Amino acid sequence: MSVYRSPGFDFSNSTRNNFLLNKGVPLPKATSTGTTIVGCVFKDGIVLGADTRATEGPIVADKNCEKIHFITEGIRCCGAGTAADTEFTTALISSNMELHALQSGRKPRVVTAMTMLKQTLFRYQGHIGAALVLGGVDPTGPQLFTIHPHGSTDKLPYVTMGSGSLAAMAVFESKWSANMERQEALDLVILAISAGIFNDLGSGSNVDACIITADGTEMLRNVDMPNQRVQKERDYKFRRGTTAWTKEDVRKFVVEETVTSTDEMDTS
Amino acid sequence: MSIMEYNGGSVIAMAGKDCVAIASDLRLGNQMLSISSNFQRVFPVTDRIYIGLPGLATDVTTLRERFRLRVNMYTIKEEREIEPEAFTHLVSSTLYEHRFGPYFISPVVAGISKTPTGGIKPFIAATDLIGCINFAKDFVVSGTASSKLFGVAEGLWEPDLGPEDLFETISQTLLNAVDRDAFSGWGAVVHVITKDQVITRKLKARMD
Amino acid sequence: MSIAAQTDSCPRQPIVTGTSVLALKYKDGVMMAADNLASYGSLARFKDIQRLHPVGKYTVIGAGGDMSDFQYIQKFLEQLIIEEFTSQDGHDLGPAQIHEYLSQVMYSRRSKINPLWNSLLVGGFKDGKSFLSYVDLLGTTYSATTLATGFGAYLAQPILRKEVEGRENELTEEEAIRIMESCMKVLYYRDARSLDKYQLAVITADGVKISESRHLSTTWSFAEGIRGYGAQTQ
Amino acid sequence: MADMVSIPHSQPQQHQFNPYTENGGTILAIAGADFSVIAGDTRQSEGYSIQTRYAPKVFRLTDKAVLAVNGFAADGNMFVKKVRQRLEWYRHAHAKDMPIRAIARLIQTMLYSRRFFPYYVYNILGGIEEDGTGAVYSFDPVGSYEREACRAAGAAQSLVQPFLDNQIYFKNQTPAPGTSFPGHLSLSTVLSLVIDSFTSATERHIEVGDGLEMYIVLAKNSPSIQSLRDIRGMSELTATEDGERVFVVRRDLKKD
Amino acid sequence: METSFALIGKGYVIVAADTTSARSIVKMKNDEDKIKTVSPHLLMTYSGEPGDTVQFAEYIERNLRLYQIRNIYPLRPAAASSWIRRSLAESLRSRHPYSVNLLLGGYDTSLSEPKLYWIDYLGTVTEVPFAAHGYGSYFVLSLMDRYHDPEAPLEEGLETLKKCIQEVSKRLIVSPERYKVKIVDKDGVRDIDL
Amino acid sequence: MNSFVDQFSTHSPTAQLKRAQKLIAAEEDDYSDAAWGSQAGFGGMIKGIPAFKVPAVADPTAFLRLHTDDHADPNCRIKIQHGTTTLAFRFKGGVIVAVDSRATAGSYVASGTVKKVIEINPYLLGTMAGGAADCQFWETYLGMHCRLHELRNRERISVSAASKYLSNLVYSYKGMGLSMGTMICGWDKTGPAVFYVDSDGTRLKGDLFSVGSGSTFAYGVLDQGYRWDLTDEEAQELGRRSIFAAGHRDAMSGNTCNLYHVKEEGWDFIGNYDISKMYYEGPGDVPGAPGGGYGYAIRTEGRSAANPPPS
Repeated sequence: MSVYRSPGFDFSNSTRNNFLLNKGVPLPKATSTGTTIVGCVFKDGIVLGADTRATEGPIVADKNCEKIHFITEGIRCCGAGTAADTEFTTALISSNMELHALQSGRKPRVVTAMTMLKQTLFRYQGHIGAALVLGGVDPTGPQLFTIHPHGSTDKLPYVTMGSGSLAAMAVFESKWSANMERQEALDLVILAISAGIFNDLGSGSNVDACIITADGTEMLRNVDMPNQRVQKERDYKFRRGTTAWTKEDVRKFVVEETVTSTDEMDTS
Repeated sequence: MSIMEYNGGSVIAMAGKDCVAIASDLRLGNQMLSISSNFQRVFPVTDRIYIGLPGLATDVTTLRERFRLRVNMYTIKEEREIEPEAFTHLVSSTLYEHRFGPYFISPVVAGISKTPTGGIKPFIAATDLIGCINFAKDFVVSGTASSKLFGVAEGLWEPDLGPEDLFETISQTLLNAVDRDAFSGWGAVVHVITKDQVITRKLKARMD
Repeated sequence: MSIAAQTDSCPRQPIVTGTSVLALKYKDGVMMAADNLASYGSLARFKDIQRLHPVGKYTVIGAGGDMSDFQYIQKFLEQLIIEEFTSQDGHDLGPAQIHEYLSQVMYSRRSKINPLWNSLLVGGFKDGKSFLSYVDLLGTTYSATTLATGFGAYLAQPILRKEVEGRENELTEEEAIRIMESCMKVLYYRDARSLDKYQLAVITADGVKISESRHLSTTWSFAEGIRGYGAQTQ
Repeated sequence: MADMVSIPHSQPQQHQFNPYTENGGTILAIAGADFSVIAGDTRQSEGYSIQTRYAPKVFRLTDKAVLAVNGFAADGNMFVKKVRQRLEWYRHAHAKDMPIRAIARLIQTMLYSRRFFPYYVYNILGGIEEDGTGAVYSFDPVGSYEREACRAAGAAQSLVQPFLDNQIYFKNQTPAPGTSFPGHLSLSTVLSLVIDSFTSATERHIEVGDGLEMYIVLAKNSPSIQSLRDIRGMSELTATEDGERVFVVRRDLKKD
Repeated sequence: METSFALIGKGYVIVAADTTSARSIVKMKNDEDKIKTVSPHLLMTYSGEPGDTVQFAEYIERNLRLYQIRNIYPLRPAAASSWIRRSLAESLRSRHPYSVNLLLGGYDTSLSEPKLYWIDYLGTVTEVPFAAHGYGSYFVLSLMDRYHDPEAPLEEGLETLKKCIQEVSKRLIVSPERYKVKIVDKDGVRDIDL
Repeated sequence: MNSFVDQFSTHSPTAQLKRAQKLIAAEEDDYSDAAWGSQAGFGGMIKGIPAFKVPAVADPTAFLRLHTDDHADPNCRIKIQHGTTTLAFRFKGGVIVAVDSRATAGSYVASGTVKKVIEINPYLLGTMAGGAADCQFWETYLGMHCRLHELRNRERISVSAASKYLSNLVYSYKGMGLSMGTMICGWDKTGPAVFYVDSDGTRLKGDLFSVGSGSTFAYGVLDQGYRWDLTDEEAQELGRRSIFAAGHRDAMSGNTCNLYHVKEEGWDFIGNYDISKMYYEGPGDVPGAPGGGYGYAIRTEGRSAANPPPS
């Protein structure tokens, strides 16, 4: 058996899980990114944006996760939906794109990534819960797409996805214009993501953005941080010996030559 | 009742200054009925990496065996010890492979990783049951008491705690969280991992 | 008594419905907006109904949801105002009183499992104070300086909050109109049950004014540049 | 996402009318030796939408009793209204405020009278007992209640309560040799614990945030008044003279 | 209803299982032996889905025997528990999983120590000083928390077992009337008449 | 539709109020009988059985189950507290009543300090299992009736009569969704008495009962140690030890044990014991306690089943 296993999904647990399901136990939920993700076209390229909150039901599982995924140098993809699915699907397409680029010897195109993604997602009939915003600049110019979990796609000059998509779309619909400057477009994306962060409970924390032009890609991690936690009122350090314990086992990696006495812990 | 609550159990990991700690309760239950008060769900992977596997108990054992196999294969093939980051991705891909028939486990990884300059860096991470990784700088939690652990840890955790202080903070967090969870408890164990030793302590926890 | 209230004890579904209502507080009072459409499922059934309704001298209510229930509400509020008038006791009903009354009615109807299928905004201006509050079919109430029902809660509220929060006392009527217009435009772009014909209500110290229907000018020019939904370029 | 926003328009398939909804938020109360702190956040939400950033969940009933309600907002507001009505009647009949012990029992019977159509409301009653001690009573939706020293309820109760167990009751802590934990915490400690509880809950629970309202009820001539002097954003709500005093402190919480 | 108990004592494990074989509302047989001796120092009670139980027990028995034939030495209890668990967990992922709950008692001749493992149909395994399966466990676990002693001589261990049987027959609605009792110690396996 | 006449003929304040009430449908019953505790100070005494508002749906029980029963649907919103171990037994020295103090809502331990013994009056105790509010409310209500019985008949109510009264009361709500399993314990002319009453309408006289999710564990210890001629100390220890056993093994029971002893002259509160403390150290210096922790690991510490051959 190899460390590197054969690719593809393993369905060996499915029979068992169905058996358990039939006993009336519901399947647990995976981490989802409630999420606001957006993309918009400007004069020289594409700006993508995302919030950084990952949720498990009403609980915030990760306050500063990354939702803008690498596809190729000039192509990035924002993911909403089931977090693991967005992570692995984009990683898979990223590596396929690299192979494709090596094979064809050309700069990869955004439509190629889009087609790979939609074919993958369509094959799984929506069971892979990834809602994506794909953007990038290739020899044909700036391209921006959305891909829905079932594999349908959209091509528009400004797009939003996720639970905060309506809030962000409201900003785009009222403020977007054709041929914006780089800074203008970045500000608009930050504004759109902020609308999601402050009006949609599934989105929150910081703003990530990514500007892609023909000259290069600039990843702006945490470009805006409007939700830093304030200083706590109290200090919560405990007195050493606060926790009572019954048994101790110390495993030292360095074998000591001389035995020195260490402070005895309070075992009460 | 969710399948994740069938056997109960919770794990938390916290980062400190040049150290990490990982702790779990010891209950093995059969829904309401408690069966064993010494069910380990935190295991050493290498000297400096520990993994906690809260969830369905049968999968705890199965996954522990699988991870041991895959880590051994890695070590043989690469002729070096696996680093926490790589191990976390190994965990993640193992779980995602079972995307459509998952193991009912959401693991927590804690370890000390080496930086390229030869320094060390505390590392903690958690994944959900299909392998979505959550890299955190402060703490990660998982299991039936996760919402309780989140609340207490968010209150008690402070940056740059030394090993002994980290032990107190993680122990207090775990104990108070599991006391509010019917499916976790029945004893607890804490591992504090530093550069050159691992301190393992069994806590005097509530037994009801 | 309306037939609906007497005979129908099991919950119905909304049939002819209105979509969002928007409202905000500004320097001089309260402004409210709603389009003129009543839909029958996905059919744009009536394109000239009025969803903003004045009650007494100081108040406007705006309704989304079932239009027949809304007309029933108009009717009993009318009754209420007449009774208040006939008693001539030196009091008259302000927006706060009307909102309270409405919320009691809505809550009691939900408690009878026979709700009035609406979400309502109550806005008004009386004794130098503006008032803006919400009530819906469950009896849930809340106030804020900007409110939006239906789809507006998702599409318009973010814009309203951004533009209005913290500036309630500086916004002029012109600015308020501009904000409302941009929100209505967004709604018309994205809410499939909306219309580009809407009315504005302004409630200030001068009383209630409900405008004639206004028309939104919209642009769709960007669509010309789009070809297909994927690889297609021509 | 798509199904969520289509709610206002869902037409023919509308099935059973559900008279309840959940409006998020969290409340908590802590009793001290001669004071009681009752706090709640001010966000009201439904699903993933914030309905308003300011909807109070904590209400002054009398100068010695404050009630916090959480759950379904319409039920909560109606319930508070009815409790206040009863207290008003009591005042007319007896020319004094109802003692908090009696209010607690009153709330039980009022909640239980809706045993078969419950108020979806979690109540916490805080205030000063007739003997001058701080008291907290907590209720389930159908009226079972008990007197406690501290209690959190609502969306983030499972996040906040174990933290309070640790910090208020000193659960699982061993005191330093030869010492013991204080029986009652000071008002300033309690207030900072309340603030930290809410900032922590805001970090990890999506339905908690926007604003924090803390009501403080002080026993007659309580020395704890000293620690209120330099509290930012404090105002007094006391209505009667020479008795218990009620204060409110407002703070901002994160709005995301 | 099916009930099985097991407890360890000074140098031995006592294993007991009811002897009823039921189908629908009928007791088909009341002297069925549901304890299988799977290797010289290893005993296993099985309960659960009729059919699965015996098939699985025999599968285990044959494989452990095969191991011993190949390697001369039998598997020690800890290793056997691990292998049995894996068999169960793997079968659970197959089309027809075995639905069997087990108590595995053995004497580790190398450590001179009795061992007891609680194993359920999901493949959960844990080492315990005493264990029970079936509804009876809800009555006897607390009883054994109270009375069990790991250093008890055999007579005392059997007394504790009798307490358990008596408690179950007192409180369980449809309680088994007879039990098969076996012990395993350094001398191997033997039957006990209560 | 002669609303015009309507308006002008009925503008008297009372008519208006009536109309408003019709519209708003004030829950009249809410402030009539149900307010038996205190008619908001207007001193109304009991007017028969309290009335409850029932939702206007075809099947109110299904409605209630849909919204409150977390056994049927763990996602239901209104969580009513559950889980318990209670026990009571009769012996020559009276009645021992022992309970745990945990309340759970789903997997969340909602409280660890619940008083599950309801002190109906100085001679009667009731225990609480099932819906906490149901037990608290009806047993308090029972207390009022017991007092009325005393006033009417100049003698204390018998345990049998009190339990019968409660049984009849809850039986009248059968099928509506009440959930209680209680033991009414006391001492009357017939001596110590224990009655089990539940919301199905069952009422049993007996010597020894345990109710709740942890009852089986309590029985396991209780049955083995129970005799009629226990001394007071032995009996108290048995009650305590049994609740410990249940609190230890059952996830839904635990925290502390409250122990009561009913004697001829009324009940005595014996004490409150932390179950975790009992595990490690025992109940402390109390009569009847063997000393040392109850916990299996504590009790058998250092003891091993291994029997290595003597070397």
